Amino acid sequence: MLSIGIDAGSLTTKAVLMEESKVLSRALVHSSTRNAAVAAIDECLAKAGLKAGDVLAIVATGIGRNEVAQATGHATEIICDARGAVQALPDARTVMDLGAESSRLIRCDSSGRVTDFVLNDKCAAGTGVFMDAMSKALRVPMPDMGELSLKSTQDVNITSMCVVFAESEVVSQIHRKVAKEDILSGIHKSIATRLYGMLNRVGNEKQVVAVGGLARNIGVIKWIRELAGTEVLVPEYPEYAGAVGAALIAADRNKS
Amino acid sequence: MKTAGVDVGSLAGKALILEDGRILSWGLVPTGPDSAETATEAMDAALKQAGLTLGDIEFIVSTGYGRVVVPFAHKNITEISCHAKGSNYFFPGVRTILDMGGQDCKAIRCDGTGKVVNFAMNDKCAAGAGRSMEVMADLLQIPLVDIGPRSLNVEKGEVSVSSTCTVFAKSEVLAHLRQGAPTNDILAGLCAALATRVYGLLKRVGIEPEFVISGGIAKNVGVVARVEQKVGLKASICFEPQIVGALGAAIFARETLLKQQKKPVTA
Amino acid sequence: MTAKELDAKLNLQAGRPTLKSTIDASRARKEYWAGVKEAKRQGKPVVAAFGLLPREIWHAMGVPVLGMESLALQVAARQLSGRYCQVATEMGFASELCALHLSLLGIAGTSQRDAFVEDLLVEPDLIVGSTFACMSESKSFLVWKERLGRPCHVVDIPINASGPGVPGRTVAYVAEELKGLIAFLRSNGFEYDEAKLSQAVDCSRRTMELWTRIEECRKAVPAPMGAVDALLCIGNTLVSLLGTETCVTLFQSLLDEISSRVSCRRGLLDEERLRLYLVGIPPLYHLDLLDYPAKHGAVVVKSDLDFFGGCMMSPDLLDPGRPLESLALKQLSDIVNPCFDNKIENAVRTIREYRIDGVIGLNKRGCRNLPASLRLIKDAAWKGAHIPMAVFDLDGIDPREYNDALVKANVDSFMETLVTSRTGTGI
Amino acid sequence: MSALETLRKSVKDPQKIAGEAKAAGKKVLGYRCVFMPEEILHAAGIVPFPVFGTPEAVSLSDAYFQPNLCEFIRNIFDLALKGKLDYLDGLVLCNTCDAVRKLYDHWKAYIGSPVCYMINNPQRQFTEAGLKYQYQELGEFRRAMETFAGKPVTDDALRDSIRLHNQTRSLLKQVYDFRKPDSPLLSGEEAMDVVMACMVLPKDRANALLKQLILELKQRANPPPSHGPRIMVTGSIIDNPALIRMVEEVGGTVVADDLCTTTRYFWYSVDEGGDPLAALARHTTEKPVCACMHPAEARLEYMMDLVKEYRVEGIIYFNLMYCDPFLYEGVMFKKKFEERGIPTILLETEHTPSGMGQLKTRVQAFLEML
Repeated sequence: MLSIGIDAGSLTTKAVLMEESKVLSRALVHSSTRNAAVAAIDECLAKAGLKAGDVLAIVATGIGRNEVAQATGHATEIICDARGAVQALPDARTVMDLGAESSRLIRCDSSGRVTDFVLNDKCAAGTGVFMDAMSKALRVPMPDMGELSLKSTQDVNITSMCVVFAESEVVSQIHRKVAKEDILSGIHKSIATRLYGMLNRVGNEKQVVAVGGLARNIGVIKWIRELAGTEVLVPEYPEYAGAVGAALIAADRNKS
Repeated sequence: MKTAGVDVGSLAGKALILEDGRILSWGLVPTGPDSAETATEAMDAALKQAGLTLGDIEFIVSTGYGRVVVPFAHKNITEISCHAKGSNYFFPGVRTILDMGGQDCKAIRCDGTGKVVNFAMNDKCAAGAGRSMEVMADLLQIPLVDIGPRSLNVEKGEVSVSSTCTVFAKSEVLAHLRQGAPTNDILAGLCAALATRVYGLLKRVGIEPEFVISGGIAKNVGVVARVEQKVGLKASICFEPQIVGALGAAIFARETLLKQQKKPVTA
Repeated sequence: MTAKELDAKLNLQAGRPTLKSTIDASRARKEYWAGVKEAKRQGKPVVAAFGLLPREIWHAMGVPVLGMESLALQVAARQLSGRYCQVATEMGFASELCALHLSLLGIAGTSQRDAFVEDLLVEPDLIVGSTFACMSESKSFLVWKERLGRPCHVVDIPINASGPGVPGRTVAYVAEELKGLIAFLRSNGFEYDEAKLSQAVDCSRRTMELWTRIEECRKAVPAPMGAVDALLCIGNTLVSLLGTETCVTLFQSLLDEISSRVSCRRGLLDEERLRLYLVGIPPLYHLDLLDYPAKHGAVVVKSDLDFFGGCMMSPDLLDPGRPLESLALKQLSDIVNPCFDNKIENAVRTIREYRIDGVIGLNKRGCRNLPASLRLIKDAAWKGAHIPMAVFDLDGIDPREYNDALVKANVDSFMETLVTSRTGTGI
Repeated sequence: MSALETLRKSVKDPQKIAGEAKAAGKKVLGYRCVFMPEEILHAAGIVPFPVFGTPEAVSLSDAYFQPNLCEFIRNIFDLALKGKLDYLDGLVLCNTCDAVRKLYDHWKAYIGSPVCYMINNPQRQFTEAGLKYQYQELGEFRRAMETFAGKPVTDDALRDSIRLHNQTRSLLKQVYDFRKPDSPLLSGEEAMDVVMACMVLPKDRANALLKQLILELKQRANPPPSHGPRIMVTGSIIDNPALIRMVEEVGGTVVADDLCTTTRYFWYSVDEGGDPLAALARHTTEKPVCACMHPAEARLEYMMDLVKEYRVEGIIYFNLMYCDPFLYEGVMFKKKFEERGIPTILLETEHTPSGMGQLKTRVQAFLEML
């Protein structure tokens, strides 16, 4: 049975094509692309050498899920993230979804069913957008930030959590000739501290798994590990967790 | 007597030279990674313009975000005092000033000599600062200068933007776009939201004529018109609103010098 | 039921009342406020009262009272709070203060009020404030006092740090404070007759009896009464009319109406999949949110705001023979009183008795009382009844930052998790 | 080491002082707020220890409190969760603001120490009914402490304790006199350190140091620099002198401070005659030092007394975010002070100050305005 999960996020749209629990193909396009969802689905199909008619069920998730015309069903990010995370790492009990514009902390059981969750959707502090702004302010590409921050030798405190103010705080650190890696370390620590608070709120139960685009950032993950005193695992394709969960839910629904 | 003021803001560095109370020249450079360097560049630009060297300037006051790191300044004074002073130079009748820069926004009340009697600034969160407009211009892919005029040309009706956080306002704007709202209407909503926040700040200090708007936002007619409407007063805007802080600093420099020389302070 | 039928049903409610008693209660509230206006016209002094003090005293002494919290809630329900909150911040008050109070400060601070507020509000002649039950209540009336320059009296209500067994000294102190209030009212021309106060307390006692029976009915499956009706009917009545025969009559008709629903097994939804309990102030300006979970076959069967300022307690604790002590005890037992033992017990009891499947907690930015206790409720709900609770940020009074789509998406998430945890599979 | 240095040093590590008492076999109770009658604990042989926050960012308590609660209280609860207050045998609180009430609930539910006590003091001061109620509440508290300490608290012991604490209060007042001259002999930052040290030190030790400090100040050769306007700092609790230091760095002369860690602690003394418990009850119900209390007029009068005594030229309110009582009071009192010719500025701060740059600009602009 073939199913597609599509995660229409605020910055990127992700699609996965699955056969039962096996991922056949993945695609990622910018959400600002025209018909991003269609583009992502088409890319997935093309990679697997299939056509639209072969797939019976498509579940859409993410902030733009209701605008995915091809979807046969919808599900919220919370349950998709949990499902996807457990699929990738079966021991996952606490899932941190580190998305572009929001962070979610989810607790789930062994089958990926959600038992509790905490959201941050009032302030962009601690989200991917925050990191993106910092990346621009420091002129360090997003993918390099985490690595570079690990080279820090000195603690710098970044206290502002408002994206705009943090930008100026970072600029003033640059002015004071503070090394970029130290500033980066400070940024990562401040984000991780905030996420750590949310982690405590859902219970910090093992195994903690981080998904979402920001989970690729080793700097953030390192600090969360350090603060929480616990291992934080990251699946191979963290940004696709929601889409994988959606595809699995699509298959479930089709069966029942 | 030649004095100078240097204003190192978050987006631009400004320097201005004053001779016996008359503006001689000014320099305006974008803020670089090093505040001290920015200050030097701005100062050099102003000096070059006037055909002078640093040695010709008798007293220099620094102001703005980077005021404490200006290496050649004799004294630092906050941008709040400097804006009041500078506005008073252009508009002697000014009593209320709205200064809106990249990251913060200030409402200032002053007396007839340009001395601050009350002020208020926006808080921890950047909602209501000029930077949010840049973010939106970027997002909508239109030049910053077009925001104002276009926001006054509403097509279907102003949309409402409820998020105060710049980042979330951005997603709200995207949602409006997806739903087919005309760009102008979104811009109108953004300008209106900004004007409301700014107005709140003005009310905190109390509004009295004459009313001056300075800083980058003074160039946005969409915000200016909406603030004017709420305040019920026409705003005076000087020909180069970005140099008001540096001008104020230069005037303070002059006053300090005169006081040291025990001469009467007259313009 | 198909989605279409569900939608049709939703449209029938969508934040609107479904009970005749609710309409009657709204009318009674309007009459009450019209009565205050009329009293003012006749030259009687009008009291602006803050702090949810015992209404029995007002009724017994014939005091026309503007209940300021009630005013703020009505303004919120008409989506008008935002502009007054804005005025309050222009007056210098921090925007993160309680929106209910900010809106009242804004109303005090501007002469440009909308027609609705103008119509409700009369210029008060006296101000009564109290320290009950939070710092905003304890401080904001002082601004009205400053603005109006009218005589003002403060009633101190201590916290109840002892749970159900309130110490006698604390009850005695509150009774003493209430005596002080009566003395203040007497010195301003109102007459006090203890027999009348006893009558008012007796009305409250009978109201509590009816209320206890109403609550029993509400536990039925399917739920005969949802959060919208409860809020508008029970809340509306208690907040201004507790202690009057009118209140008793309204509660009697409500009991009749919902018990007939229960006897013919009529509910808001024929097929209830989930029963929800709401803690916190729902968006008064968007009450349809309370009916939104119907999309998932869920009903909000119980909400804390039902008894806003009413107080739920056993009628046995009210003794008309000792009216002041009874009222003191009632005030100290009020769920709004910042002591948590009562609230936790109440939450766990509610979850069990109403067969709740999930709790939604709302975190109001400006509130330091309830939101700071949500974790205690969450833990109690889980430990005591194994029921999950989700917490969302939402200001029930100030609509300016309300994001309908986002809030509904959050509700969807929670409903999905409840459904999956129940069915054991995907959805 | 001079007395000033000794005092300032002891406040750097208050936990050490509590730890020493604990090691000496004493019971140590943490407490919050200047309404807590230390005398009762002292007379029972219990060490009263004021709990302060640390500049460390809050992490564990985020799990319990939403961020829209007083950061100071969140900070204290955070320390407790991290086990950093384990040297305490419990906590005593007074009925003041919402955040303190929540700390009580949460401490009881999650910390589980032998003592978690709330003194339900009235919030209307200067009333007969309130005084009577407070007397009863303190009587109950005294009994609870007797049980906890395992020894009676006699009236004589209470009287001795009142005398000892009164001495600290009057010595602190004498120290504060050195801030009255045109060029104060004690800076704001130093003054705060001194009072906080006296709060944590055993009172006999504090009194000895204060006597020595007074002698030192009389002949202080290098007084702190002062040329700017005379400032009074007020508002929510400040438990770290960084803010005061900042005001002084940008040129303000902090000559008075109405704070929980300074003047509010010692301004009013306790009657030494009659029923000692009645004297303590009167003391707490007749010191208008907190924005939580009524009537506001009494508090305004007390603040105006400070303004006059220390010849204050400008007032700075440092209000913690979400500190409702002071956020309301500040707006109302700003108007009152300005009507009386004292410019006042309201600033919102965080317990772990961030964006000090912005705050600095505001303070400096305020000083320029004066």
